[in-house]
Amino acid sequence: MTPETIYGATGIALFAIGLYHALVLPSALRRIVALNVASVGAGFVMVIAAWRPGGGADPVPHALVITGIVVLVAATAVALALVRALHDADTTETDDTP
Amino acid sequence: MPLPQILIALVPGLPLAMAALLAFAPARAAVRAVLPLAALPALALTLLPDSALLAEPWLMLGGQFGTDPVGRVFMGFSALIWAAAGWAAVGWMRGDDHATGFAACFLLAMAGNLGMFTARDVASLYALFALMSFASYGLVVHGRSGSAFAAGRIYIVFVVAGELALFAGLALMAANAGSLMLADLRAAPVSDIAAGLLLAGFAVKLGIMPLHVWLPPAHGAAPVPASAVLSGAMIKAGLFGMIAVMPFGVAEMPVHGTVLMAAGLVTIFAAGLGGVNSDSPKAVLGWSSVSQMGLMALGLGAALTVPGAWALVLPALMFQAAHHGLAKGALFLGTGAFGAAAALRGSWAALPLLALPMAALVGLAPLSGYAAKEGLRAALAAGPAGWVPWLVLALTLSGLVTTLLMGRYLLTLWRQVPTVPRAVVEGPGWVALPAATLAACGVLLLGLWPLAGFGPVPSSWPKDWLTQWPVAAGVVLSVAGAIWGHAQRVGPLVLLAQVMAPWHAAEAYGQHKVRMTQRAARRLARAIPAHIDAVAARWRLGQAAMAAVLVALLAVEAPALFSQIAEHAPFAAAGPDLPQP
Amino acid sequence: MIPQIDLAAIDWMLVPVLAPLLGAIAGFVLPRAATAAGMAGLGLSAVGSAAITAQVRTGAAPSTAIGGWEPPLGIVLAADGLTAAFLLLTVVLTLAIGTTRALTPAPARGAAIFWPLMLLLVAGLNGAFLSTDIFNIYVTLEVAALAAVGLAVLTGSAAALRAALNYLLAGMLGGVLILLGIGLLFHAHGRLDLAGLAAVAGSAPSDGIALIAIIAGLALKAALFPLHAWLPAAHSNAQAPVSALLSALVLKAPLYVALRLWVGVLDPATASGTVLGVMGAGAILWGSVQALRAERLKLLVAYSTVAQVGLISLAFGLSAANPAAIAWTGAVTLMLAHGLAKAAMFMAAGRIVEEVGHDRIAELDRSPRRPTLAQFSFALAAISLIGLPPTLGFAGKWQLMEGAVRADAWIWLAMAMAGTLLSVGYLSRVLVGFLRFDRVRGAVGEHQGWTLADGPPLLLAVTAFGAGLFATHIIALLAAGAPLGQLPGAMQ
Amino acid sequence: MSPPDPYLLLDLGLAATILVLALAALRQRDSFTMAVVFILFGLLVALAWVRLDAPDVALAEAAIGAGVTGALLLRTLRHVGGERRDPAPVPRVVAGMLGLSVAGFATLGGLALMATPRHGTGLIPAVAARMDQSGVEHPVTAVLLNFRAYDTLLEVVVVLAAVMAVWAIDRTIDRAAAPLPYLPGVALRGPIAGAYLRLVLPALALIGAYLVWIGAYSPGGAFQGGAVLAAAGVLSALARGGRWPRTAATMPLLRGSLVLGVVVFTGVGIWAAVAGGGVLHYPPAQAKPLILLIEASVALSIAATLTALFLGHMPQPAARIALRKGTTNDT
Repeated sequence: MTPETIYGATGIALFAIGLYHALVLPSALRRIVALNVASVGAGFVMVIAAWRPGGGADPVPHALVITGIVVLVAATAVALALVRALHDADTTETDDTP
Repeated sequence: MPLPQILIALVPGLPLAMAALLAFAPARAAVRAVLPLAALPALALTLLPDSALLAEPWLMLGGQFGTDPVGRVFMGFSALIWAAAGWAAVGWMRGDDHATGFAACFLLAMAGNLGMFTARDVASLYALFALMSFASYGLVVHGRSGSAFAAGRIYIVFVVAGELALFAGLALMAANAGSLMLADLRAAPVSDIAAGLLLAGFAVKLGIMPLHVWLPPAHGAAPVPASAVLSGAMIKAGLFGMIAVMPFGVAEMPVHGTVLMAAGLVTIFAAGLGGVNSDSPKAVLGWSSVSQMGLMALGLGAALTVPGAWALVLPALMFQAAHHGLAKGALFLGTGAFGAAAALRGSWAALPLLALPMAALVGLAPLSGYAAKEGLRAALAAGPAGWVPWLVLALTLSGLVTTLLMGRYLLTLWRQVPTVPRAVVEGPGWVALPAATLAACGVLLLGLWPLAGFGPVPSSWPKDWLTQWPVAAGVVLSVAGAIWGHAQRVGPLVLLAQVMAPWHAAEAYGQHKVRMTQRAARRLARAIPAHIDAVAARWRLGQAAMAAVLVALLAVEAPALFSQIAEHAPFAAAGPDLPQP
Repeated sequence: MIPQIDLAAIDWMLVPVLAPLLGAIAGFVLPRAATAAGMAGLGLSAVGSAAITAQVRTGAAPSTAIGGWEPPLGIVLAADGLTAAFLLLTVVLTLAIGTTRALTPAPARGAAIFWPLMLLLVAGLNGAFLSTDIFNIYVTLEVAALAAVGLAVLTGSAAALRAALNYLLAGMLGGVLILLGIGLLFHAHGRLDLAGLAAVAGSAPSDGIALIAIIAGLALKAALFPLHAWLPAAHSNAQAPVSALLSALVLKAPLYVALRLWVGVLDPATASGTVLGVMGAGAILWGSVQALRAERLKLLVAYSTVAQVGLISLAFGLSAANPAAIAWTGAVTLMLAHGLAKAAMFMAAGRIVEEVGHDRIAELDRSPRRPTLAQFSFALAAISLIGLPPTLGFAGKWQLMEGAVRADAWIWLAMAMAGTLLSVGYLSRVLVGFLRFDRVRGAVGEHQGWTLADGPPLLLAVTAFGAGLFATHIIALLAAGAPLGQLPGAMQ
Repeated sequence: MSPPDPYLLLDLGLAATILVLALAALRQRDSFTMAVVFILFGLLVALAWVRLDAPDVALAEAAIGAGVTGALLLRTLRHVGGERRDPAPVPRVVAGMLGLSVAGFATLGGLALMATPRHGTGLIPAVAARMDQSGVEHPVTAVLLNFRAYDTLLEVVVVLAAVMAVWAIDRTIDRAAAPLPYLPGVALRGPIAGAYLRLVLPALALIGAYLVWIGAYSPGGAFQGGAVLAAAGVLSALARGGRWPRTAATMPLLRGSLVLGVVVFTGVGIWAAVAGGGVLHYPPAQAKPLILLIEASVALSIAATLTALFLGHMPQPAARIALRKGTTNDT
C-alpha cells in the first residue's frame, strides 16, 4: 500500500459521494456543495497523477487542478447567486405585490 | 452555352423565376397573365432532337440534367397540358382573392413536374418530384372549403408516406449502385426491399389501388385548371419515376410483377365501382383516371415478370400515358366549359367539346384510345404465359368500365352542374379553347407519334368492328342504368329503403365504430404521454437517467475493462519512476 | 511610410477567440457602447473565421502552438474542415442574432449585459472548436456554459431563474465528470493533446472509465435523452435571441467535442456507440411526442431540439454497427442544418409572440394579426428541419441514410425515418395554424408587423433552405485538411 | 520494493477523516454546520495535498476551495436564512438505483485506477528541459503563466464570465420588493472593528502581494494571492454593510479593475505576436518582467472579481440606493 493507492481510492470515493449526493439531495444548495466534493475527488486523481515517490512532482497536473478549482468556484458563485435570486423571487411572489 | 442546355435550365428555371417574381406585388398581375408561357421551354426542348447534357456539379449532391427520347415524350404531352391548363387558369383566377397563391403553387408544381423529366441523378429527380407533390397541396386546398381541407389532409398524408418510401428506396438503390446517376441505378442489381419501396412510392402518385385513396377527392376538390394538370400530367410523373429508376427489361422480379399485375386488375374494376357510386363529376373523372392507371400497372407488372417484354411495353405505356393525359386534361377543362355553358343556359352547347375526348377515352376507333389499347394488347401478349389471357380480357373489359364511367360522368354533370367563377361565365373561351386544343392534340398524336422514335403508331383502324363491343355494351348499360336509377328515385321508395336498409345499417354501424375508435385513440394518445410524464416526474427522470446511462455504459465497457484489469493485475507497481533530480 | 503587412503570414488562429473576448471587455467597461463593441467583436471574429476557412480550403492545415510550446507540454490550436464549418456556423448565427438584437428596441432588463455575455459565449465556443488540447477544451466549455447561464436569466422571470439553476447544475455535473475523465487519462498517459492521446488511448485499464465519464459528461451538456431534463425549460424561458443561441449553437459544442473524440481519439469500435444510438432513438421518440403535446410554441421548438440532437447522435449508433461505412459528414451536415433552422425558428417564434401577444399553439389561428414574414421564416426553417429537398437538412439526412444502408443498420434507418415522420407531425401543428383564417375574429391583418428584425430570421431560414443546393461544397470543406484524421465515410 | 512509508498511518487517518467530513457535510442537518464542516473538509484536503508534494494546489484549495467557497456558502445562507428543500424528495427506489450504479462506477473506476500504472515520466522532463526559457524559477508558475498560459487566460475569463452572469442575475430581481442586497447584521462597525480593520487590511494586502511575488520562485502565485487580497476587499465591504462604495465614480474604475487581468494578459499576448514571436510567445529576455506584470494584474482582478462574486450585486449610483431605502413602493 502506498500513498498513491490510499489517496487514489479516496479521490474516487469522494467523486462517487459527490456524484450521488449531487443527484439525490433535496436542496439546490447542498447539490452545489456535493458538486464541489466531487470536483475535489477529480482533483485527487490529478494530484496523484503528478506525485512521484521520491519527490519532484509533475507541475502540469498541479496547474490543471488550480485552474479546475478557480473554474469551479466561479460556477459555484453563479449557482449560489441563482439560489439567492430564486429565494427573493419566491419571497416576493408570496407577498401581495401586484 | 448552347441552346439546348439553356432550355434545359429554363424548364424548371422559368417557372421558378416566375414564382419568385410573384413575391413582388407590382409584378403579380403580369406574371399571372403569362402563366402558360412558363411551359414553353419544355415544349421547345421536346422538339429538339438531340439529348443535351447539362451537368451542375455544384447543385445539391451533383446535379446532372439532359433529355432522352422517353423524357421528351413525357415532357411533350405534359408541357402541352400545363400550357393549356395555365391558359385556362388565367381566366379562371380572374378576380379570385387567392389568385397569387394559386399561381405560385401552379408554377412550383410545373417546375417540379417538367423539370423531373430532365433529371439524370437521383437527388434532382427526388427533389423535383417532391417539389411537385408538395406544391400541389396548395392547388388541392385552394378552395379553402371544408371538403377541400379534408381532401388536402388525405392528400398530404399519402404524399408524405410516399415520399418517405421513395426516399428510403432511392437511398437504398443509390447505396447499392454506388452512384447517384439514374443510368447507373437502372443497370445495378436492385434489392427486393428497395424495389418494393420504390414501386409503392411511385404507385401513390399513379393512384394504383390500394394507394388511390387520396386521388378522387383531391381531383374533385381542386379548381378545374388544377384538376386538369393533376389528372393529366402529374399522375404520369409516377410512371416516369418508375421507368427512370427501376431496372425494367434487365431484372426479373416475378413477385413484384405479380403483385403489380394483381393490383392493376383490381384497380381497373374496383375504380369503376367507385366511380359509379360517386356523385361529383370531377370525382368520377378521378376514378376513371385510377381505372386507367390500372392498365399501366398491368404493363409494368408484365415487364417485371418477363423482362423481354419491356421493348414492347415501354412504347405502349408511353403512348397510353400521352393519350390519357391529353384526353383527361381536355375533359377536366371541358367540365369547366360545361359549367359556363350551363350558366349561360345552353348545357348542350358544351357537349360537342366533351364528345371527342370521351370517345377517345372509351377506345372508339379510329381515335387515339383504340390505338393505345391495341398497342398495349400486343405488348401484353409478350407477358407471362399464364397471365396473358387474363390481362387481355381485363384490357378489353376496361373499355366497358370506362364507358360506364363516362355515362356516370355525364349523368352527374347534368345533375350537379359544376360552379364556375364569374370570369369564366363571362368569357367561356378561357376554358373552352384550351380544352378544344388538348382534344385536337389528342387526334394529332396519331400523326406525330412516329416522330418520337418508338416505331409506328399501333393500328388505329380495326379489322373487325366487333372489337368495339365493350363500348356499345357500356353505352347500353349506362343508358339502362340511368333510366333504372331514375325510375327508382320516383318509384317505390319503400322497396328501395328496404333493399338498402342493411347497407345503411352496416354503414351507420361502421361509422359509429370508426368514430369511437378514433375518439379512443385520441384519448389514449393524450393520456399515455401525460401518464409517462407524471411517472417520469415522480421518479425523477433526470436523476434516474444518470443511473441508467452509467449502468448502460458500464455494462458495455465492463468486459473490456475486466480483461484489461486482469491483464495488468490490480495493485501493480507504478511505472518506472523518474530518477531524483 | 506604410508598414508592409503580409496578410497570408498573419496567424489567424486566435482571432476568433480573442476578438470576441476584447469586444466583451469593451462592452462591459463601457455599457453605453456595448452594441457597437459587440458588433465590432463579432465582425472581427468573422474575419478571422473566414480567413481560417480560406486557409483550410486551400489545403493548408493551419495550426499554431501557443507561446511556441509544442505538445505535449503546450497547447496547439488547429483547424480542419470540420473546425471551419463550425466556425462559419458560429459566424452566421451570431451575426444574425446580434443584428436582430441591434435592430430591436432594447428590452427593459439586462440590455447592456447581453452583449458582453454573448461575446464571451462566442469566444468560448470558438475556443472549443479550435482547440486540440482536452483540458483546454474543458475550460472553453466552462466559459461558454457560464456565459450561457447569464444569458438564460435575462427574461427575469422566476421560471427562467429556476430553469437556469437546473441548467447550470447539469453543466457543472457534466464538467466535473469530464474533469475526472481528463484526470484518469493524464494519470495513465501523461499527456493532454488529442493527437498524442489518439495514439495511446485504449491501452490502459482506466481508459474505459475515463471514456464513460467523458461521454456521460458530454451527453449531459448536450442534453441527450434521457439526460435532457434541463433543456426544455431553459430554452423556452429565455429571450428569443438567447433561445436561438442556446439551442442552435451552444448545444453543438459538446456534440462537436464528442465527434472529435469519437472519430479522432477514442476507439470508435467500442460498443458504447450502441448506447449513444439507443439514447438518440429515445430522444427522437420522446422529444417528438413531447413536441406533439406541447401547448406553447417555444416549448414545441425546444422539444424538437431534443429530438434533433437524438437524430444527430444516431450517427454514433450507426458507427457501432459498422464504423467504416458510416458517413459522419451526414451527421455534421445535420448539425449545421439544425443550427441554421433552429435559430431561425426561435427568432421567428419570438417575433410571432411579439406580434400576436402569446404563443399558445391552439389559438394562433384565431389571431387577426399575422406576422407574415416571421411565419414564412418559420415555415422555411421547418421544411429544412423536416429534411425536404433541396434543404441542407435533406443533404444531411441523405448522407446519413447512405451511411446507414452501407452499414446495414436497418433499425437506425427506421428510427431516422420515424423521426422525419414525427417532425412532419409536430411542425404541421404550427404550420396549419398559419394557413387557417376561418377562426379569426375580426379582420385579418396579413401584413402587419414587418420590422427590420424580421430580416435576420428570414435570411437564416433561406440559408437553411437553400444551402442544400451547395451541399457538395460543404462536403468538400468537411473533407479538407484534417489534422486529427479525416472524417470517415466522406463522399467525394 | 520501496521501504515501508513511516507516514502510512497518517495517510490512512487523513483519508478516512476526509471521507467522513465529506459525508458529514453533505448529510448534516443544520445548514450552518454544513458550511463549517465543508470548510474544514477543504483544509484537510489541502493538508493531504501538501503530503502529496502539491503545495501550490494545497494553497489554492485552502484559499479558494475552502475559504472563498465557504464564505460564499455562509453569505448565501445568511441571505436565504436556511435551505429550501424540494417538496418531494427523490424516491427511495431511485436513490437506491443511483447509489448502486454510482457504487459500481466507483468500484470499477477504483480497480481500474489501481490496475493502471502511472505514466512513467509525465511531463516532468518536458517542463524541466524548458525551465531556463520560462523566465521563472517555479515550475508550476512556469506552466500556468508560460507553457499553458492560454489555459490560464481562459480561466481568468471564466471568473469574469461568472461576475457578468451574477450581475445579470442581480438585474432580474425586483429590488423594490425584494430584501436589500447587502448583509445587515454582519456589518463590521464601531470603534473596535474599525481599529481591527485598520490593522488587518494592510496586513492582508501585504500577504497577498507577497504571495504573488513569491510565485515566481516557490509555491504561491496570482490566484492564491488574489484570494487573500479578496479577503481584504470583502472585509472592507463588510465595514460598509456589504455594499460597494457609494460614489458613482467608482463604477468605471471598478469595472476596469475587474477586467484588468484579462486586458493585460491579452495585451501582452498580442504584443508578443506583433513583436514577432507569436501570440503569448514572450521573448525570453523579457519573460520574467512580463510574467510578473501579468501576475500582478491578474491578482488584482481576481481580488476584485472574487469580492464582486461575494457581494453578488451590481454597484449602483448612491442616489438610487437612497431612493430605494426611502420609499419601498415608489413609481
